[in-house]
Amino acid sequence: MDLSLVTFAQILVAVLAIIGLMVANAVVMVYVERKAAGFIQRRPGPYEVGPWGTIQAICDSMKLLAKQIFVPANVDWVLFFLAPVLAFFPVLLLFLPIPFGPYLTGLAVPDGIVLILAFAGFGVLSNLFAGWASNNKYGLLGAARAVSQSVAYEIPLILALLAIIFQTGSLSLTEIVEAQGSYPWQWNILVQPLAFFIYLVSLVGETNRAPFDLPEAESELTAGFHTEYSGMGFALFFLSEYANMLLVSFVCATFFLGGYKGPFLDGIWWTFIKAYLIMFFIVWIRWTFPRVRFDQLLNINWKWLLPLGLINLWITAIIVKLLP
Amino acid sequence: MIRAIWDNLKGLYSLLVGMKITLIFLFSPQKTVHYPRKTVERENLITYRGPLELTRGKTDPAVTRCISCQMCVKACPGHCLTVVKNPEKSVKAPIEWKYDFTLCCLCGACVETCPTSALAFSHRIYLVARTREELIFDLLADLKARVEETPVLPGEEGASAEAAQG
Amino acid sequence: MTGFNFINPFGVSDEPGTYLGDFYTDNFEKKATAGNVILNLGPQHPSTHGVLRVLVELYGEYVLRAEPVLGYLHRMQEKMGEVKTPYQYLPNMGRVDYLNPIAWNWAFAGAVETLAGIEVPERAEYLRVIAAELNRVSSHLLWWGAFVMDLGGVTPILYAFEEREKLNDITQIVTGSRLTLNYFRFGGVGQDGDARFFKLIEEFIPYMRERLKMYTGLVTDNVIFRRRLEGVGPMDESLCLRYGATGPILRAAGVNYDTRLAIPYGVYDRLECPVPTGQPNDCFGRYMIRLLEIEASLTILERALASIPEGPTLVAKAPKPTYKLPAGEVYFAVEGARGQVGCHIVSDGGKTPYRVKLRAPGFSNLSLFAEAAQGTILADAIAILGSLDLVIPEVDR
Amino acid sequence: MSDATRALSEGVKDLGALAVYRPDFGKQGLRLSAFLPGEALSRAAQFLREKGFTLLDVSTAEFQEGFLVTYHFDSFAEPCRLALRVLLEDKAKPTVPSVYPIFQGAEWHERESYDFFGVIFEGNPNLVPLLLPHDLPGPPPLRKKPDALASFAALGLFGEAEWISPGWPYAPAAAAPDAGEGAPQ
Repeated sequence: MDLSLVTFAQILVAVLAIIGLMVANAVVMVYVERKAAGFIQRRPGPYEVGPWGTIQAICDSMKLLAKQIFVPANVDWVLFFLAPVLAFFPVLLLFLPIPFGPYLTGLAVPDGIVLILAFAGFGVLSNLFAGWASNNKYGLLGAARAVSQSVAYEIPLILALLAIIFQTGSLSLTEIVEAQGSYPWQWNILVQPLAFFIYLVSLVGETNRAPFDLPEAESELTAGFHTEYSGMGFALFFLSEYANMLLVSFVCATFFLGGYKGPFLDGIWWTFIKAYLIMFFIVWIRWTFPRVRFDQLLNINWKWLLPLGLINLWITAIIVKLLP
Repeated sequence: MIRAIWDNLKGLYSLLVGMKITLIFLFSPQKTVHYPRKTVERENLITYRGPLELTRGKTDPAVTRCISCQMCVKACPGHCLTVVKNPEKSVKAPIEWKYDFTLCCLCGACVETCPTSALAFSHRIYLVARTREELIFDLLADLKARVEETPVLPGEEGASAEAAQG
Repeated sequence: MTGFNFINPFGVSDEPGTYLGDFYTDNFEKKATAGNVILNLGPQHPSTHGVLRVLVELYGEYVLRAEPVLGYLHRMQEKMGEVKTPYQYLPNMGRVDYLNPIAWNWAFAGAVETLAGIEVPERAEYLRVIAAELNRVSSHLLWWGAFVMDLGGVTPILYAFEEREKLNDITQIVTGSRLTLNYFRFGGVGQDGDARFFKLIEEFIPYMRERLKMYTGLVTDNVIFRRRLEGVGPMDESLCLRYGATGPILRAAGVNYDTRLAIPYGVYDRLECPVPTGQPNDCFGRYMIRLLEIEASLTILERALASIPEGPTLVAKAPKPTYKLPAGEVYFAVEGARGQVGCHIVSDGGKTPYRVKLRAPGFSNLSLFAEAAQGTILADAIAILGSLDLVIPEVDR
Repeated sequence: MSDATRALSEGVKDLGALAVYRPDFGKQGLRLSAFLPGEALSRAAQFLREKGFTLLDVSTAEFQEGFLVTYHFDSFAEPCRLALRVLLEDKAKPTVPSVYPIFQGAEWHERESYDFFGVIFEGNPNLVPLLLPHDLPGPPPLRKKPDALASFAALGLFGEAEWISPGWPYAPAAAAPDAGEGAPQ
């Protein structure tokens, strides 16, 4: 691929659109999450600011912007300020190869999933920096947990995706979508239910959401790696958390749920509907389950998901070889 | 091994049960009372015992039944009451009745010891104050104001009919 | 002009090593092994329920040593007992443990009645039992929600509050308040229940049983929840004996001891209260004991409602606010939601008691935490702390 | 008095009790109470520990005679609440051996008494303030002014004495004529 001016302009437009998407997603998801939590707990959730509390999230983000950035004593300044930025910006790149609709891709690279998986590693780096730099023991414990958790959960995640890649024979997300049909029985979820399950569990682990929110386990570590962040630093972590959720949901929709393909009319709406259903699932289980313990978290991964993923991959490989 | 797998499958099922419960609650009506728009129903409200008030006099509702005997002042554990006797010995009614709600623990010792039942709990559940001074009530003035507002009580029960209006 | 400082480019941060620990941290650090992390859980920590502070020495995530530091909510209730007449001191009892005020009401009122020889009318005794059991349910419900929240499940506490709201409505009818209930008087209770009071209780009992089934589905059977608790923090009988732990902790340890039955007070001996035991002695056992106790309380409520007699609710010559205790000494204990609530009064016959000693069950229960938490993971230590059902105002008094 | 209580009372007597009281349970909530010399406390605690008793609390009070430290015990197997009392006559430096080695739960109760009364428990591993600030000025807060002090012997607070050792000067006014002077001067 030659990086011509057109491609460059395309990337620029895509990045700007993705920033818009990320911010809009965070605002919407904060509202949806708080409303869903409210309804599950039989209370109204945000209610007073705007009609049905719709501009609550915007007001919250204004508040976060206006807040003083508090820096504790003896922090490592460079890393302390680098961490939220590092949490936020790599996620931008990750959206580039996602096929939102037919022909609607930020950067249609042939091996898009490799790009996503490679840059996803930056997330854990930011957690590590944040916890390490903020001169806080809770932060340090949170960072230690974040690293071992992210490293662990990336593996079954990749194994689950590899099964689909084996089956499709391509690393390009667009081709993976094109390989699936428009109707639910033509999607990969039916062909690879086990891979879907593994992916679903490890996406919760990878995005540090409850019940796997160990790095920020509030009843143990107050807020974990971002204990000392306030104002904009906290907002960036928040933004990147929701962006990460959106990203893994998009990847899930692309790989298992047929991406932009759907009944009646293919298009961008199907991607978003599917992604947001998965987002809702993540929100839903967050408000239902207690948190797992750290050793259990790793046990689930190393003792169950990893062998299952390997077996699944092995069977897929054999079947792909036998039935071309 | 088989057993562990079976246990985990059962565990996964238990997770689904929990998710079903929260899903049902997601679509069931809320329990919250939106305070400024809705308030708690009256029969629940009148059992609440808020700050003290003087009951209405038997003959003239605006004159308190209090005979300045200081029983309540002695009984109060928080020292929140001040009753000043009338300097004229012939008049029993007090000239000042101060009640410091910031010190009150709502124990009811004063209400129970009052020989003339001149004291009662109000039901002002939505009481709001911005300063401490606003919580020091002059109960004689309060009684006068209430009597002026509703000279005759609608119900049979004395003070409890004047449920919380703020 | 020195070179550019990469670590601190703006030169704002403090000198390293200027932070000095406070008295307790220094004390704790003296015994610590070099290289281990000393973590201050609390006094402002989401899972220390108020203002408990626990110093822990961590090796990785393993708790090597833990030491609770108390006193952040200390109000010198015992001194207040010495400067107020018993009548004036009684409202304080609701403030000692705001989640289970009725038990404390009963402990103090019972102590005074025992010392002064005041007889309590029959109907008042039944009303006391009803109030105490309602309050026990309410206390256990809040514990249930808070405990699940300690383990990371945020939703159940709000379901528990629905039930608590109903219970508050019921107790408000007779006590007038919703939190720091002051229901008991020496020689009876403050107010008789009206028809609505009994009707609401009768409606509440089947409703609560339905909800307990929902609790089972949502939390008790949840695999994450169970695996967080099973086998965590075992406390056997010997540990309870050495630390004087009572209540659900003791019953989970397999000891069938309940003050309501062992040293009966009120009319408990007539109601044949069921005492749930026979659970494992770990965190899950303590959790189950408390849920079963809610059910047992509902049964007691049913029996009390069925057999409550008519009659006065306050003894005819009830003590006045200036009532003087006769000289003597008394120890009276009742079974609160957290264990044995005791009240030791020494009176010299003066206006105010000579000495009031309050035996808080949470105080003894918390003292075993240091031993129980040794060698556990931090998350387990939090679970153990939650399973002790602490109310810090009661521990600190 | 039941057999079990009698056996306990004998046992406590053998351990070197100064006086054994027989309280009225309906009025005092105790089955048995005994005064012990400080050095016999650990032995008595060990004795009760072996009988399956647990320490409920340590309640201190200041009297004219000195600091009275009361240990309340109860047995879970066979409810029998009893009190062991140690009188600390040295008001300047009230010292009593700790029962921490036998009942670890005593650590906090003893620290509480140390906070409120300044009673020193020898052998407590961590005798630092528990509920009060460590730098609280002034005397311990529950100590009384000298004119407010009462005498437990004159008031006869603890009921009838069942047995009193000959040297024990604080017998209740009514009972035990053989115990020398009835009340202190």
